[in-house]
Amino acid sequence: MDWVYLIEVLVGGLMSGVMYSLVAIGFVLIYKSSGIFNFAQGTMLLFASLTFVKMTENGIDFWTSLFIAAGIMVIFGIATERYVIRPLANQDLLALFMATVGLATFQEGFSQFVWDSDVHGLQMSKFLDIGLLDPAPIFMSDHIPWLDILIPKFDIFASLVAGSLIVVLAFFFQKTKTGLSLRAVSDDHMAAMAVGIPLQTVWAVVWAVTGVIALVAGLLWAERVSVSFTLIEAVMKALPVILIGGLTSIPGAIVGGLVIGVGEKLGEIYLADVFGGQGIELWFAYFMALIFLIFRPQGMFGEKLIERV
Amino acid sequence: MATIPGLVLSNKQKSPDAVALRYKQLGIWNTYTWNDYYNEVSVLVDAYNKSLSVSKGTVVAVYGNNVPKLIFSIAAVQTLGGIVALIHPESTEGELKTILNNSNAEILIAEDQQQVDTFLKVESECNVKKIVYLDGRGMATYDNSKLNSYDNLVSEAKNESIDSMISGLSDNEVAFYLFDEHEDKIYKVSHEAIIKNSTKISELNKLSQNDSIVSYLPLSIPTNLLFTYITSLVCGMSFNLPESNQTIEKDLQEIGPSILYAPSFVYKHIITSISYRIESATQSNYDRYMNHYKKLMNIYEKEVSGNKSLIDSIQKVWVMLTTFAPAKNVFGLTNIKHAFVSDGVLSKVNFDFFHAIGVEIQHSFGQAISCGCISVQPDHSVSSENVGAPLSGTEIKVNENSEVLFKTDCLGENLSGEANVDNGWVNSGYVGSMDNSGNVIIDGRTEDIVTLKSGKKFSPESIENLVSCSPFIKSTVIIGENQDSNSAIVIIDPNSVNSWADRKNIRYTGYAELAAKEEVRDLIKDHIKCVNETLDDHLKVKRFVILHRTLIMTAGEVSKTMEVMRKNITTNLNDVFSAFEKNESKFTVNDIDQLTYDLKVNEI
Amino acid sequence: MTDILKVENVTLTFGGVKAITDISFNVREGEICAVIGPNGAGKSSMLNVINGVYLPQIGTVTYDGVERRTINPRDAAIAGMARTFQNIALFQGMTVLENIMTGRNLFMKSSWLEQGLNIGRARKEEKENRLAVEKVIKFLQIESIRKTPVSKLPYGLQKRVELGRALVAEPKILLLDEPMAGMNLEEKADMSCFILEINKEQGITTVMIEHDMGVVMDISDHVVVLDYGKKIGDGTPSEVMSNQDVIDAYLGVSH
Amino acid sequence: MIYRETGNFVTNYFKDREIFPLKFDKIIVIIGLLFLYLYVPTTSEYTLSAHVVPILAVGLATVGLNILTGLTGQLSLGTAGFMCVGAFSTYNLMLRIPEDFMSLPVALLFSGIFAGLVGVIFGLPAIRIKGFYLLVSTLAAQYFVWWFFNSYAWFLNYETSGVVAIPPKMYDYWGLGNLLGIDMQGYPARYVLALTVCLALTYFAKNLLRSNTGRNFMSVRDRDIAASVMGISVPRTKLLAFFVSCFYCGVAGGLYSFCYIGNVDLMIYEIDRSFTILFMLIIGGLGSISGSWLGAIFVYEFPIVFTWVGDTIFQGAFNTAVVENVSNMVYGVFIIALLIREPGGFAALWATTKQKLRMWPYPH
Repeated sequence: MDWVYLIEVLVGGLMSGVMYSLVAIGFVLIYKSSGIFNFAQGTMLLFASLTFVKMTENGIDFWTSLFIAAGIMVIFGIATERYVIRPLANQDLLALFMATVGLATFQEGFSQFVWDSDVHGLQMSKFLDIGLLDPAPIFMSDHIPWLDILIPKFDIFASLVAGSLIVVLAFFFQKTKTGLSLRAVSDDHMAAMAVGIPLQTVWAVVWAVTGVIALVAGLLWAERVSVSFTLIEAVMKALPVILIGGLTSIPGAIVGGLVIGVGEKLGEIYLADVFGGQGIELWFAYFMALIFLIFRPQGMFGEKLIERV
Repeated sequence: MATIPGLVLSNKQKSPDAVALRYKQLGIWNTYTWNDYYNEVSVLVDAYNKSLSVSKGTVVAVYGNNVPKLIFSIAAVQTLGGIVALIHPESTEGELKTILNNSNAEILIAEDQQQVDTFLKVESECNVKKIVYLDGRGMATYDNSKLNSYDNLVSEAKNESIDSMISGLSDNEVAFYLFDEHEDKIYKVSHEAIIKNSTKISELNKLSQNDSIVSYLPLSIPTNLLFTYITSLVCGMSFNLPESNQTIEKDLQEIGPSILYAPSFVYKHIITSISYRIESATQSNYDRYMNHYKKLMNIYEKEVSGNKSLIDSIQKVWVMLTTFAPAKNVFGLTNIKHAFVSDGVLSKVNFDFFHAIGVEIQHSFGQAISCGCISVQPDHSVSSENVGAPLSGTEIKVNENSEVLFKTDCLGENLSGEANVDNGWVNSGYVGSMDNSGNVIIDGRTEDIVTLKSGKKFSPESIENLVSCSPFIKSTVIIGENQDSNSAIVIIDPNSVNSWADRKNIRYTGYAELAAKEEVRDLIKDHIKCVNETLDDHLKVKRFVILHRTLIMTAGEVSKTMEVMRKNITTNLNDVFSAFEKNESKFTVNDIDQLTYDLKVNEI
Repeated sequence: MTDILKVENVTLTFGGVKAITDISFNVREGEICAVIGPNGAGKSSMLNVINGVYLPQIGTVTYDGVERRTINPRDAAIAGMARTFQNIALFQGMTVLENIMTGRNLFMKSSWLEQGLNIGRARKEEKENRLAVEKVIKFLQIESIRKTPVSKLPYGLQKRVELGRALVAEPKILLLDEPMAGMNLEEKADMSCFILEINKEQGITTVMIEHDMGVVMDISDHVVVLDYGKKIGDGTPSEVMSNQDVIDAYLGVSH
Repeated sequence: MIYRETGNFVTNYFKDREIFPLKFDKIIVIIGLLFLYLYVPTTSEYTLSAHVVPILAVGLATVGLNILTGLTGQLSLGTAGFMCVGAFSTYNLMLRIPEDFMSLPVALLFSGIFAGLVGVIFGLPAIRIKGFYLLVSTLAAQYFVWWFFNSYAWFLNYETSGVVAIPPKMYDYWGLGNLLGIDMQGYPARYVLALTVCLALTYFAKNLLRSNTGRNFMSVRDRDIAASVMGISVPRTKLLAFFVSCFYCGVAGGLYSFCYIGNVDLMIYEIDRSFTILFMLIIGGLGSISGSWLGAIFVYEFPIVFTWVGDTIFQGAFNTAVVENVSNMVYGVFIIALLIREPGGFAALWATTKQKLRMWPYPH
């Protein structure tokens, strides 16, 4: 067996896992704080990156565009909480899920209606002058001397962004007052309300933060696959990730992303022949998640439910 | 002439497969044809004969709500020549004892545990030898040798022809013992008398086998017995029994009867029900409804005075189609051809309303002694005041004391033998008058007449009726005996006032608190002011109290037909009466539930 | 009378927390057995162990002569156990009639194909079981709400419907988890009557968790007292009331 | 207002269970059936092919999804996958089994059963996995099925273009074409077949809903622990729901390919279609069979009506992208607004209106 090739594949898998994790984190944040399974995560990616791209295409510089796009996502997040989530506060979780499906549909139509339905390329190297983002075609793998393997530079950049995002989030939740309230809310809604934590404010913050995460994730995904309708499929890819991870856990989202990323790559290499066809990555992640869940229905880090009767 | 079992037989022979009885039970309408009816009765005849030795002259008390078993029992007992004493299921122990002892009943047919329990409390003071219960629920542990289960009796009995027994009955034998709670007396009524009376009514109104009637009050109410049970037998029409007291409204709608009979309080209840439903409608709907209501009443007035124009007719069709035909549907009144009212009259507003929407209200007047009816209004009557003209074979006159006297060929007889019959003329116990077209107007009971300090006399019932016509008021008691002016005890209707209060955003926790609300007081005050405008000066109501509770039937404060029983109220609410006498503005009531309540006297 | 239910040395833990510790008691056929105790005493858990919702770590439950450590709730139902829940577990999307009809599901033998085509056996069964359901509706005096969605009913009536759903299954033993919780006096009186009638007239053994001591003393034949997951009393109502441990537990003597 | 319930009483339990208890309803149903069978086939080919037949096909799939999601509470995003199984099964049954033994209606029935069995396989995890976690199973079904038919060209009779047209002879079943002298490939004939299948299966679903099976489904949805305590086998109920639901989707897939587009094309069974059908379900109302049809009509017709408005009023101002985006926005707004105002969807709106009419002029 070619060990170098295997390691390359593994590292490649880890890198795409990071990408999945980025989407998954947004999911988990919202699920943890309000129990809502936010199906609109993918369209938020689309909306955020499309907004950004259209602004840069119109000559606005990178940082201003980023800032405005982030602002729009915050406003959008708050509006979502106010006009969609709050009126549905007492409905069951299925209804809330359906509402986010509606939100996703709306957002999909809205972002393409306001901007356009074209496919946009995004090359951050045009704006950012970082060593990791050479103007050279970034998918050309670079040689990492001490390991003697090839890793795309962009993947390293993406991992760094994801890593710093997680650090920022961790800081936010551990140290800030809002973060602490959010943790309280996710533990027990009723108790949090009883001690005077404004539930609705916390939710608004969560939706706003999720919007910003969606922007970051959207840009990184867009860099890889272009800004278009296909970004929505990112959410489909993220589903098995968060389900393996266990819906309520951010570490779970990250580990889940890595597991799926690596597993997919390995599956493509070693199992494709068994199935006599290419493209098994289309469904392989779901089967992995499925088999995993059969043994551990609450996911890797999810909380085991003891149903009180 | 026929007997009651005879009517069952002749209906069976005429149309064995026509529907005799429908009873909603276990969610569906169980149907008995006349053939089934006859068979049920014949099995029972065997059962009652063998197990209870019912024979000619045996008095059997029937104590319960209308259920088929009870209905069949009546005919079965009478087939054997027995006499049926009807007792209201809500009767108190005292009343039960009086009826059982005075009628000398040997056998008691009780509906269920509630009736059996009431009876067992007075068992030692009565001569009842056997009890049959129709529904054994909750009595598995009862150990009393007198108790028999209906089902057991029937299971041992045979279905044999009873034709010869029926034809052997004589129609002038006593069929029922009827209790008059106002007079506290029992009357004997023969088969002939009550059937003849019913025939008069059905001939007058052309009732036929195709009609149907829903009976939801106990048959112990004499007018109810006559109008529903006897009339359905006489005409061979279907007699429908609802599932339970809570489902009456729905069941009425399902059957959609063509004949409605009820004491006046039921109609009042329908009005109230309409009112509180519409109170909770949206504002626009409410306004539209009220607008249509006004239009309808306007057109009706023109209709009565005979100058209805074509536009009015078109407008009426529109108003009916969009509002009141559906409203009739909601209350199951769509198919009603005749709506008989007994035990009181409807106020003009309500009377006119029913007529305007096409529900032909027909007032009637009758008591136990007169087999339930001496006069009834014809179809399309327009006056809400009278109770109609005397039936054929009946004469009515008013004596110098304004008391109504009547003479009828369908007369009951006082069980104790006391006669208040003078030369064929019977004292009705009511005061009233005759109008120009020979219709009887009833003012109230003789003993209720109030004499003010000024010496003026009047019957309080007419004023009570006026005051109670508001949907917010359930009943009223007028007090004036030996005082300067009239005062009223007002009992608000919890349903309609509740939804009115909800509409006005008034917060309250219970009936007593609601009754004490300023807003409610103002609502009632405004209404009484309106009523006062139509009254002569000396009759005007000057003061009123809103009572903290409704009147209680089991405490004898209202009759079984919801009429005010003045005597008992005077005892139970003595504090209210003395407060009026002493001219207090605030006072405390020591009520029969051993609690005290603070009430306010309101001046108008 | 024989023991229809024997609970022997049952211990139940949730992730290290002991909900029930070594509890044993017997329920005789035909009696009303009340399980009482302060909040958190493990009463509901006890009921859940009996009909298999929770699986105890140690101990056995002998029901109807069969001894086993665990049972599947469905098998318990087939064996004639029916129950109600502390926090009403009605099917909120259905009407009263439909809810009670689900209690008859074990009597429905027709296949889903027959039911979908609405032919033969399916139609007949639907009719026969409806009759059984209607009898229960009549018994519980809820005729006027039979077609109302249960979610629109007040609490007390929901409890009644839930009792109906359990009762219509024609159980041998009825497990009632706080049947009178949150009811007013009148509703409690009605409910007590229903339970007594079910027990005395239909002969159904009843195990009931209840807080209202008045009710317990009035209607039960046998009382088991739990406190902190342990049994502290077992006997007739009067015996239990004179038991010092029980008095302490109820008056809140610190442990 | 028009409802007259007075005098409508039931004397046995069969009558109490009727789908249309009121005489008024029965008349409407008969008129409706006459309209559907006698008038609609005579309308233009365009009406049938662009409006009626596709609505029948997707509506049936919505009913199928409703059985699984609305009645049993098992969320599914695999609807298009199960439709795909149905479409390919129908085609292959017709292609590979001699004409004498196979006809289109029979093939539809069997492809429904195939789809149902595939559904059961992907439903198996539901025994252990609950709630949103189950999404992964239905997504696996969706992607796997699509990939499967894409990878094995045998199923498309080795047609390299990925689309295979349906030969006309496949439409001629039971010699009806000759017997009645009509073109069985024509839209009127296709429509009558689709209509009959849909009416029969809708009736079947309605029966299930008001029988023990339907109550079992709903009890699992509402409170699965209580259901098992009542003696209901929760795993069996869930699998049955998967089977029945996927049966409907399979038949719907067959109808979509055979009666509507006239070819078998993998591209129309992508995940978007699963979502479209989910929109139909939510907008129509979960748990209501008639709601599913209302939802299907609305979601299917909206873009068409919108385009028409654009063409006639704004001189063709809306291109397809605008129509699609606006449609999506409208669906989204409808879904959210309905969930907030009337979670039961169109079906609940209709039921409320009906109740209002029954109680008119009173509010309750």
